[in-house]
Amino acid sequence: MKTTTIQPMPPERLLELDNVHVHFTMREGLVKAVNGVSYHVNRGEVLGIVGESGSGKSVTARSIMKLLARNAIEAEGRIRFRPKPESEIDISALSRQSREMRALRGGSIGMIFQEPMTALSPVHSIGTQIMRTVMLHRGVGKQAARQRAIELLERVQLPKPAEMVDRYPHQLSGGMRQRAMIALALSCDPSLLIADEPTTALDVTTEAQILELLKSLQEEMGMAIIFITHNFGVVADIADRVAVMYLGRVVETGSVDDIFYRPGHPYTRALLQSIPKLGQAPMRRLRTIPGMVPDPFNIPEGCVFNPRCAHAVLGTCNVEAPSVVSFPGEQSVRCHFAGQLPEEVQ
Amino acid sequence: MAGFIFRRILWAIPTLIVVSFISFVIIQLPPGDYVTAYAAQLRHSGDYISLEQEALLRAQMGLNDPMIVQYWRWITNIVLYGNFGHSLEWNAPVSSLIWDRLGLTLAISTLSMLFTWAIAIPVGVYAATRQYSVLDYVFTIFGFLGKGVPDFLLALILMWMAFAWLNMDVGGLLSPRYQNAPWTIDKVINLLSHLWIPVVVLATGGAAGLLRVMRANMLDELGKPYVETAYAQGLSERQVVWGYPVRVALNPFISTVGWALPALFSGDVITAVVLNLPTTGPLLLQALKMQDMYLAGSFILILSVFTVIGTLISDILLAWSDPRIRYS
Amino acid sequence: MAVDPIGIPVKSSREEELYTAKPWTLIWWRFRQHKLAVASLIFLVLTCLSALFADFISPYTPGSIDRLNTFAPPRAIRVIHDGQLRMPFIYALARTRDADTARVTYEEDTSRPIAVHLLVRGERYRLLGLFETDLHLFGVDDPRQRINLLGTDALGRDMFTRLLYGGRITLSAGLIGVAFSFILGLALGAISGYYGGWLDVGIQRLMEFIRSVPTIPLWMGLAAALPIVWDPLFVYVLITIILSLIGWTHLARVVRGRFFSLKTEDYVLAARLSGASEYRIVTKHMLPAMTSYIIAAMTLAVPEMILGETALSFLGLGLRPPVVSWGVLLQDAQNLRSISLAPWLLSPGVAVVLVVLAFNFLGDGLRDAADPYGR
Amino acid sequence: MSQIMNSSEQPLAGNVLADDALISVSGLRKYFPVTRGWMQRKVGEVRAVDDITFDIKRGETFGLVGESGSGKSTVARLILRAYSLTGGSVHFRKADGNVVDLSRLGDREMRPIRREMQMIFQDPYSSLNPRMTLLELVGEPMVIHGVGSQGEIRDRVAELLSLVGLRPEYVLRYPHAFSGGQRQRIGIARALALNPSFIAADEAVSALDVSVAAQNINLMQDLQEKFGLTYLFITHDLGMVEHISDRIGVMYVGRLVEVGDTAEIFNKPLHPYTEALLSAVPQPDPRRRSSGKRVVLKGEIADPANPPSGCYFHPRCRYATDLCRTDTPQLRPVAGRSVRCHYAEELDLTGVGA
Repeated sequence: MKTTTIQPMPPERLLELDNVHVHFTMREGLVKAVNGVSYHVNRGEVLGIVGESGSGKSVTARSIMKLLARNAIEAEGRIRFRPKPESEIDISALSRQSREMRALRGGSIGMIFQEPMTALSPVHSIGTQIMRTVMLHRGVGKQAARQRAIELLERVQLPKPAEMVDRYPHQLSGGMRQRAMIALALSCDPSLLIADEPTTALDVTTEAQILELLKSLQEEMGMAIIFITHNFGVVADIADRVAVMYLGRVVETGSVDDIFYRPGHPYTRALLQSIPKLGQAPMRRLRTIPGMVPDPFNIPEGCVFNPRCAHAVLGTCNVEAPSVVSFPGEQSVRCHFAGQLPEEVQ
Repeated sequence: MAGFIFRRILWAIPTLIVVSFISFVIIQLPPGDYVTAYAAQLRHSGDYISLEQEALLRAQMGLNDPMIVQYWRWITNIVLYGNFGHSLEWNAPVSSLIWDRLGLTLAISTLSMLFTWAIAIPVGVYAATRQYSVLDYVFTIFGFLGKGVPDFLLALILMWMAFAWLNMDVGGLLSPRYQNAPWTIDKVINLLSHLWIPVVVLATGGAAGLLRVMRANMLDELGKPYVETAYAQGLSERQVVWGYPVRVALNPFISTVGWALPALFSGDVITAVVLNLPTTGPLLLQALKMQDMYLAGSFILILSVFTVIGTLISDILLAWSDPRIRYS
Repeated sequence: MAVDPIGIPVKSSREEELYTAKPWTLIWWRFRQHKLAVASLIFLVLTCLSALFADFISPYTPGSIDRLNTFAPPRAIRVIHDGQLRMPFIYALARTRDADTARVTYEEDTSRPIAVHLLVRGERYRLLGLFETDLHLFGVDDPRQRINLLGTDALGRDMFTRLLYGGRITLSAGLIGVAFSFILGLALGAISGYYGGWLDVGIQRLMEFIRSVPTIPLWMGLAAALPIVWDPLFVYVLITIILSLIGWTHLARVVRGRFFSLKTEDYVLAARLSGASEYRIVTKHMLPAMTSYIIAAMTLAVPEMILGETALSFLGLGLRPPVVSWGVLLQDAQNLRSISLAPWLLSPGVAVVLVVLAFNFLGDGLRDAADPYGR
Repeated sequence: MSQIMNSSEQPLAGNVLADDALISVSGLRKYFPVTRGWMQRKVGEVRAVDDITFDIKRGETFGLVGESGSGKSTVARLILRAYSLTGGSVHFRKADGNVVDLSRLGDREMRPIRREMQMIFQDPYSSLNPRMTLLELVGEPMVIHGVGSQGEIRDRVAELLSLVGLRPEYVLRYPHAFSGGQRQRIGIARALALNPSFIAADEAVSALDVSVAAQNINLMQDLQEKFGLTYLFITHDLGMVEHISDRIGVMYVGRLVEVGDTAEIFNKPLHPYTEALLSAVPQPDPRRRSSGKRVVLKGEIADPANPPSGCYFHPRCRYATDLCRTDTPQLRPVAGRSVRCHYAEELDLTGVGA
């Protein structure tokens, strides 16, 4: 998969990650959190990224924003972004605090975080926080920025936006805070929105509200979304395409139907079967994946999933790292036996 | 907000009462009373009053009344007439002795506090944003030293160094020849050349402590998600740091302004003794040593009242800067 | 019954050691990594030992006056004489009077080395108050010469000796003061944190009040109320109590905070739901989780007490001569003249700074190590 | 106050505890006072749990679902008497067959009963004392109740550990040696130490990753089968509760809105809130992506300190009428279930049936 010559991005491409590696230097040693992740996002599509904790999905997203912690090393890889058809930007070549990068953040790329409780400044009103962004990227005056803030709050369906603009985060409920957060992320009409577990901390009815809101906003404004979550239900609900991550690698990508109805990787299959689905015929036991996610200091040799894989073949899977096998219709699987596994009844 | 301020002022009243009561208790603590001390003073100068006269005096001054009655008389005199009692040592009303000294104390304390803040805040922010850098270590050492060196020792050393190397006599606030001279530019320069040592001494001690608080607060805040949100909006590092976490990190800081004030007063007492400044410190010390208790008690009362007011101000400032408190 | 295999690979013995290490072992391992804190601990232990055995270590007694040896400068112990290595010695001191200014000056006579011996006989004292002896750790044999490692004061008393004796008083005042405030702080903090409600609010108010009183003036007021005629030892105890009256609030805050956070821990609820008695919950679950924090907080409170004692005594309101404490010793260094004449009079100040810093470093190290289970 | 006590003090059945029931909760209430200022003046109260009535049958798993702030955890803690009750009763059938009302017991009388009822906590980190070895942790209930010698406790702890799939050699390790899922198993072992009949599991798998949660759910089901345990399973995960529970209760703002057989409720809910809750759950099935079909609730969950008038759900309910705004519906039997809705019979609501 390593590309030595840089191929031009197809016209519909908005963002392309190629073989991204992120490592962290810790007291205990080097943690290889992201190990050769490649995925892309087309204009106006929703890419869902699923994985358990420690799969590196958030770290990858932060490397797009160049918002990694100070002890992070962006070891390898290329991230290309094309906000407008004519301007292609090589994000991986920009420095963290460069002017170009800052123009992208909040301007062309918006980001929503998991904890709406703590992701907004407690001592500034919602309006102030939005206005700062608008004034920074749009270069407009205070009055115009305030007008824009009210308009945005209305767009995310907060009641009484003209009053909300002067409220402080602690005066709002969790769902309202997340709406304010979305308004902040969308304040400059970004072409890409990165949503990092935006509904995990919310109740299920609030989660439904936020998902519906994001869907309608996406339809209306046409931005692409990278939606990170550990919940397969949420992915099925919102994503056009899905990337499944495990231990800092993308093990499978494909359209949402491919992933849910024709999963190619044993990990995807096993995960899908371990979640109880509503209204399903009752079964006595849940299918499980044996063992637990290895800690980042003891990553297995060969295929990283092999110690927990039901189909692992000794001598192959625990020795050699698998390469990506592509299938028609954009599905690709990182497994030695992709396409050869026995069909399973869902 | 007005309601909050009102409630907070209401709060300060019981504290003031307790403070004033403790000051009075201190006045009463030494064995003997005003008359005993007065008689002793007379004897010292060769005069003599009989035991009967003493008893008569006691009855006249109401010294046989219960303590609470005496306290009531003392405090109403202060509140209603500004009468703090009589200083035996100086043979003058206390109120004639204290006000100009208090003014100087306040001036030095305020100046030192501004100085403290001017050092502690930027340095604390810098140390936190550049954690483990060389300068961070330098500031950390400075912080520890400032905490470890007692104020009076620092004053002594500075005074000695100024004397030994700069050949300056920096004790007092004015050189003798300006003591009674009218205010001129020269006199002001002379004053400033004396003022820097107490200010530096007081500010160093205070800044060392606050700098560490500020650094710790900032480190806490810098790790919070809203800082990441701010970066994700495209703000530059300076805009993020000074616009968001500093605002929040200042809150615990502001809430301790009130405590910085008593610390400064305390420091001032000792520093002033060493540097022989005409502030409250040496007078208070002398009054305590001579058991001139009305004078001493009044000082303690007034300093404590200032402290309570300082705490009050810092609470109001905190409410003003932090909406979470304002609206709860 | 089929249980899902959890599949833990057999770990190395090093890891097993970590996993079965007792809480205090973990705290010690973490503490050990703070080199400065460990160095401070060693320094403090040595300081305390030398204060405890001050009478044996010091060559003289703190009150022994030598009129012919006033303001003598510090003497270095040397090992090289005439370019040759020999047993430790000092040079004899020649006293001369400047003809013009009539000031006494001292000069080392480099032709007269005087050997320094270990375990020499000198003034009598009671070691640890137990048995009488006249053995001192080191000294010189020449009756006309003295060994003054840190010089002498205006009465010719040996500063080194006085510094050690002063350390005894100052350090113990700090420790006893902390012990008093520990008792107050632990009791009130525990009541406040454990019962909450009215009691908590009341105690909180009291703490706020005490914090809002300027300490030094209050200390001064209380200390000045102690009559001069009282027994110095009694005054000493009262001064430590006065210091601790103000110092306990910090400890109480720490204890209260810990109690509050522990009360809401699920494991405390779990114990309660298992039927554990209040006594068991407090002794088995809450106190062990607090001890390390309390020790750290107490360590950080010691320097406050030491600084308080020093300041009060320095001002003449605390301990008074003939009691020797570092604050009392510093009284001699109050004016510029004596400092510029004999800078070594500031040596108790240096001792204060070193000890205070060491306690701060130690306390910081302990505080960092106090919670080995921080997530 | 007395008026509150009376409203549904009587259990639904005529006798105190139905023959097949282990626990019967009736009219359970917990109001937390809201105080202000240093006088601790009471300015209001939060009705965290308000008039809860349900039975748990022997050997079944009763699921309690609801969103945050619905009071479901408080119910479990009230049954286990971690808090004192504001009102209501909790009848419990002891191992010797006698029925006691836990709400009338003092702390001392409660202690022997604690052997028979245990709890598993949500947070696998804070629920284990980090300063105790597994031996001390798992053996603590035995030490407290004076069951067994040191050697017996040691053997029993080893047995319990292997029962939950941990190596018995680990008895001398401290909890920090284990991952979240393993810690949760230690908590399960501790709960089992004294052979209880009833275990309340408060969000026991919510903090775990999907694959680990599935392992622990299977373990809990195996243990239930083996020891005939009765579970109160509290969660906000509707998929999980459907999988594990025989019957469920749905809570909204401190009140039960619907109680009944799991399959029936999921197939055809009778309360509009249950319907909305079920339809809000995102399905791992893109074809059932519910564009437009989904019931998206308006507004926010009501504040239990300041609840709306009448039916608490009426401001968000699409079927609400004036009656709902003024009259508080009672929990009443409808079609073999209990429902708290004026229109339970009339409404035709959609479930998640395949």
